Amino acid sequence: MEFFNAYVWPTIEIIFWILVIIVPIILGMAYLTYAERKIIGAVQLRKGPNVVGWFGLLQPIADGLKLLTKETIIPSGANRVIFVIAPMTTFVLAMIAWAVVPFGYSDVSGGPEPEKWVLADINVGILYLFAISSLGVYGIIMAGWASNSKYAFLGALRSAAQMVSYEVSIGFIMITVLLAAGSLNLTEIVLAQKNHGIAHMIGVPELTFLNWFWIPLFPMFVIFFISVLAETNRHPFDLPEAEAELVSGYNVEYSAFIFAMFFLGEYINMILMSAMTVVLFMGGWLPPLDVSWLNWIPGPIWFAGKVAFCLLIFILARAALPRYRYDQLMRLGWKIFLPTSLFAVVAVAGVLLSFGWLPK
Amino acid sequence: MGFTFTEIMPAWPEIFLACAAMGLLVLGVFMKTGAARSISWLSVLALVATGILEIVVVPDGGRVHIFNQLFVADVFTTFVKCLILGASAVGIIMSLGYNDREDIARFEFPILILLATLGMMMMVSAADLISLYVGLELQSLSLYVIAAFRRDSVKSSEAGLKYFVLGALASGMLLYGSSMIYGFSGSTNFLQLAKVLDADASAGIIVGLVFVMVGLAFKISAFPFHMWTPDVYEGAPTPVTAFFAAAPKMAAMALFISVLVGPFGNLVAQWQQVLVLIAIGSMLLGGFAAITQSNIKRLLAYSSIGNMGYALIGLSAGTKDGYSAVLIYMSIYLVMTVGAFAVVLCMRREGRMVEEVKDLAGLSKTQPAMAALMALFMFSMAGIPPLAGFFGKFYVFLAAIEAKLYILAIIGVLASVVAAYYYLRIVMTMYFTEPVEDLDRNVGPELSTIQAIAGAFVLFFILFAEPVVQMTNQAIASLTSG
Amino acid sequence: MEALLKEYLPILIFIGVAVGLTLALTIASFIVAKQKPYSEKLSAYECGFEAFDDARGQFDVRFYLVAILFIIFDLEVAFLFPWAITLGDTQLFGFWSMVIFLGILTIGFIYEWKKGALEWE
Amino acid sequence: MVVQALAFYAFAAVLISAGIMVVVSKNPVHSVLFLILCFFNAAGLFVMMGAEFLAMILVIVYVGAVAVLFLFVVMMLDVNFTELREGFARYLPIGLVIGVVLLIELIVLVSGAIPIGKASGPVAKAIAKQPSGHNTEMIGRLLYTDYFYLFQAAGMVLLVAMIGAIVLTHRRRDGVRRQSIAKQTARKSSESIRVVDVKPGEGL
Repeated sequence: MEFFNAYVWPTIEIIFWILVIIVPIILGMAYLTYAERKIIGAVQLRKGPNVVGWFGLLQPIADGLKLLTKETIIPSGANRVIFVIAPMTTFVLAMIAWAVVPFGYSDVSGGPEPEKWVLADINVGILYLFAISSLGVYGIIMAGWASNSKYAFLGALRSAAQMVSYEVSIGFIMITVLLAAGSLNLTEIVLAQKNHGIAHMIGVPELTFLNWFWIPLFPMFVIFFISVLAETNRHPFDLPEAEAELVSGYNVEYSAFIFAMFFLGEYINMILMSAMTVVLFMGGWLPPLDVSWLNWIPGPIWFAGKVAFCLLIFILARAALPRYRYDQLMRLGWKIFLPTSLFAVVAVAGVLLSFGWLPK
Repeated sequence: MGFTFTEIMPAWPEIFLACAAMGLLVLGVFMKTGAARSISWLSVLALVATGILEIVVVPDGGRVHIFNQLFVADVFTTFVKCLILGASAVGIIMSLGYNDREDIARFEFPILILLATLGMMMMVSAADLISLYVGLELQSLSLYVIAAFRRDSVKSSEAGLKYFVLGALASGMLLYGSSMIYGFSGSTNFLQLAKVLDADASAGIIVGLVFVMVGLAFKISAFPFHMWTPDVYEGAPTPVTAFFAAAPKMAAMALFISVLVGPFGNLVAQWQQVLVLIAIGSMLLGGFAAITQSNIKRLLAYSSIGNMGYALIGLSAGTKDGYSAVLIYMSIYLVMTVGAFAVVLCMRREGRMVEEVKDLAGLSKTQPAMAALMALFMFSMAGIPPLAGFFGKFYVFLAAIEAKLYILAIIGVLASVVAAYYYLRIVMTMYFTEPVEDLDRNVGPELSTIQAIAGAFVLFFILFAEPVVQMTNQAIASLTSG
Repeated sequence: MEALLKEYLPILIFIGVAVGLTLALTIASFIVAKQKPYSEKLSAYECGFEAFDDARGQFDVRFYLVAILFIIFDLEVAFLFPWAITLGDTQLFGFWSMVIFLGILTIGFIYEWKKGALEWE
Repeated sequence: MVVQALAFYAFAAVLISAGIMVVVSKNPVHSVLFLILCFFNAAGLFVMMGAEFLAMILVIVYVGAVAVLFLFVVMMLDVNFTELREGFARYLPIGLVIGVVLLIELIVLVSGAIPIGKASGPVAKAIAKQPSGHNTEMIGRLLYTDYFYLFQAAGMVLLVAMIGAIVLTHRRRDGVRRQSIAKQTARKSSESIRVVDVKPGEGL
């Protein structure tokens, strides 16, 4: 019995919390695909899916079932083991990054230790996120190589080079946020956006949305968002998967459920990256105004709202913008984002140091 | 916490050299045409300026530790650094003509040599196992790139790759040894190690010491770790080989002295037998293996292994005289090798490099001056009395005998007799065989000047032997005063 | 040390759950779907004739260059992380030491840019 | 405590077996994937020791960047590894002998079976205990001030790596028309428009 409540019970509790995170994300991802098709439809003055169920709400479940029951074709020349492992890597990586994302925080519960709504509150949270996002390249390279076709091979190479190039500018922009926040722990970063910043400076502490980092580091926020678009291979940087260019790049040979895995991984990655943008720049679970009736709404709701806003911009970018040619895309990554973010690191550090605004 | 710029005065030469290298890099990349030649001459200028700055900034008495005890400067480091700077400057000058003719002239070549020299200077003035490793890596990385500089020729890339793989292995050994020493002693700083390690150090320290010595022995291409030397010397472009044979050897040997004398000063009994074995092996290999060589560059590679063996005799003596004998031997070896390679670089026939010993046939009839100089270098390497080579060997053997290492001295003499055979064989091919077809006339004015200067040094060393010995004794005194 | 490791246990379990979930889904798809492979279906996607040799042939050396430059800039970011959060303690000296470090690497970046290593035909 | 020991042995076992598999596996891509598994387990061991910053940097730099380069090389260059591996059988005995000798030496050393000299534990004082703070802060305080010299030397090594990479691999193909966006946007109307008054019925 002692063994039970010493080891088995905490594990069950952790697995319960993991499911509490996984299930809403998979549902959110399913309905993100639905929302994307509806919004792009609306932008092009046509209706999105509205046949399956009321207003097409069951469409994502229908897609999922269809892909599950289709036959998985593994091409003859393909390297079978790696062919199947590649999509699983993308999916697993997109999932495990959610362990460190902070959803809420309540020091109201009276106890000495404030209750942090995050699965693993490690004090190198942001490094963990940066590590997982830099591993995303593996799924794509393995897929491109394993499917033994020229299109997949070239598509994988190009998207890998693209993700690698934008990884660097994301790293530099993270440093600017760290300079302002003063700690690697994600909960600390959000709290740094709560109790001091521009709102306090201009003497109106209620307008907490002015304290968030997206105002003082606005150019960094824009570059970060564009780099995130490139990092998740989303439009206008989805050249390797563009139908016109390489016939949907690395996942050309994939069918049925392993194709769905890539699809799942990409969309969960999209939600993850917008969650990262929210935590770093848009004040995580903090309400925009520090007033009583807004504080009553719990943290995760605010967090989900802001993530939805970011996803909206993802989808609108896809609906409105033309696609980048590959050399323009690489030029933007290496020749514009890298020097700007490098300069920004020094500029932000200089300003914070000289004005004495450094957190410590 | 921090330090002011004047506090780190002993490090000014390194800072100046780094800024010069970076400045020339940017200048070179923005120059439209003719970048290679002008950047090379500017690099030589930078090296000379660093040398002057080094002499100006030498701390008069004792050793000065800066950068939180990671960097040390004294007469010993200045003496060795000036030799390295000279060798690098000569290396760049020798590469000028060659690179243009073989049209691999790119302005990055002198800059990589500048950065390699910076790495060597950091190695020599390291006062901590970590700064030793970082300096070593900076030097080795630049040398790997230079070795594979002629990227279209298979031999050069093979040389670069082979040097890289074995270099990485040696750095791994060095790191493993340093981690063992840190684990068993609790510190990586030379000063603290010297205080902590006394005669009966624990087993871990000895194993760590052996691994560090393996890593360093590789860098000076001593006997059991010399496999890379002949192939890399033959494959790499000739001016690169000349540079490899001169400056990095000097830096690695100086590093060997400062590591063994500094932290492991009172573990002489432990590291003495290892060095004696390595020295004997190198001398015998240097002697016997070179006899069958037909390619002049491979022959000079084996001769450099042999010379390292003789230098190690002085080091394994474990006395102050032994260490200063090593310094004398290394400086003489430096000049002889540079002179010999200057002659090898002039061996061109119809605009194409020739590397066989028989191509020197009858050189005395076609180009008597160069033949005389080459004969001078060969005699000096063999250790014929009036020339500088003899003095080098004399001091080294004297130190060995004083330290009662009689077997070592005897084997040394025997090995140098065997080595004398292939040195004289070269002189014979030059003077007593008929010239089949003569080599191109005045290949490069700068090469003949280098040959003349080196020849003069070797010939007239006997006149200024006393001040050189006196300087090396002063250097070793400041090193061991610690 | 104990508290530190207590934070990492959920990550380990999360990895286990995620891998288990993926394996279950993939195996389910193989079981549920009717598999009737025949040679035409298994041929690689190709417009026109069949591919002659192995598709993983040679490719432009530019991808190596991007990978190597990425390693160098990744290391640069790795050096920046501890500096960013301790700038409060290291103050001006830490700032200038990082400016020199970034200066060295910016010179390398300028060299790359002018040499055209970042261009992409 | 049991969980810690269990995790340690699991990481160590997987690390060693993956290391062996890197050398033994036939297909080069599999050996690179085993290498990545090695790096992950090493990062896990780092975390067990409390050096979490180093663990994350190990994952970011090694697995995220260096192993990607390995994968590029192994996957895209169809280097015929079977040829390279021919001598494997011939050199196996020598390799084994050296490996065994080294192993015995280490075991003897660590177990202290043969007492050579006094078994001196770490004698010099270890690095001064830093005031409280996470692993990353402690590193941050020391690296940029006390170890300034090594930090700048690392910068120089990175610079040499950059120069070396470009000197050895970069070929500039000049027959390619390159788009210069600056020139395109800097075009003025005067350069591109010519106002011509055309008489009726005459044409240009």
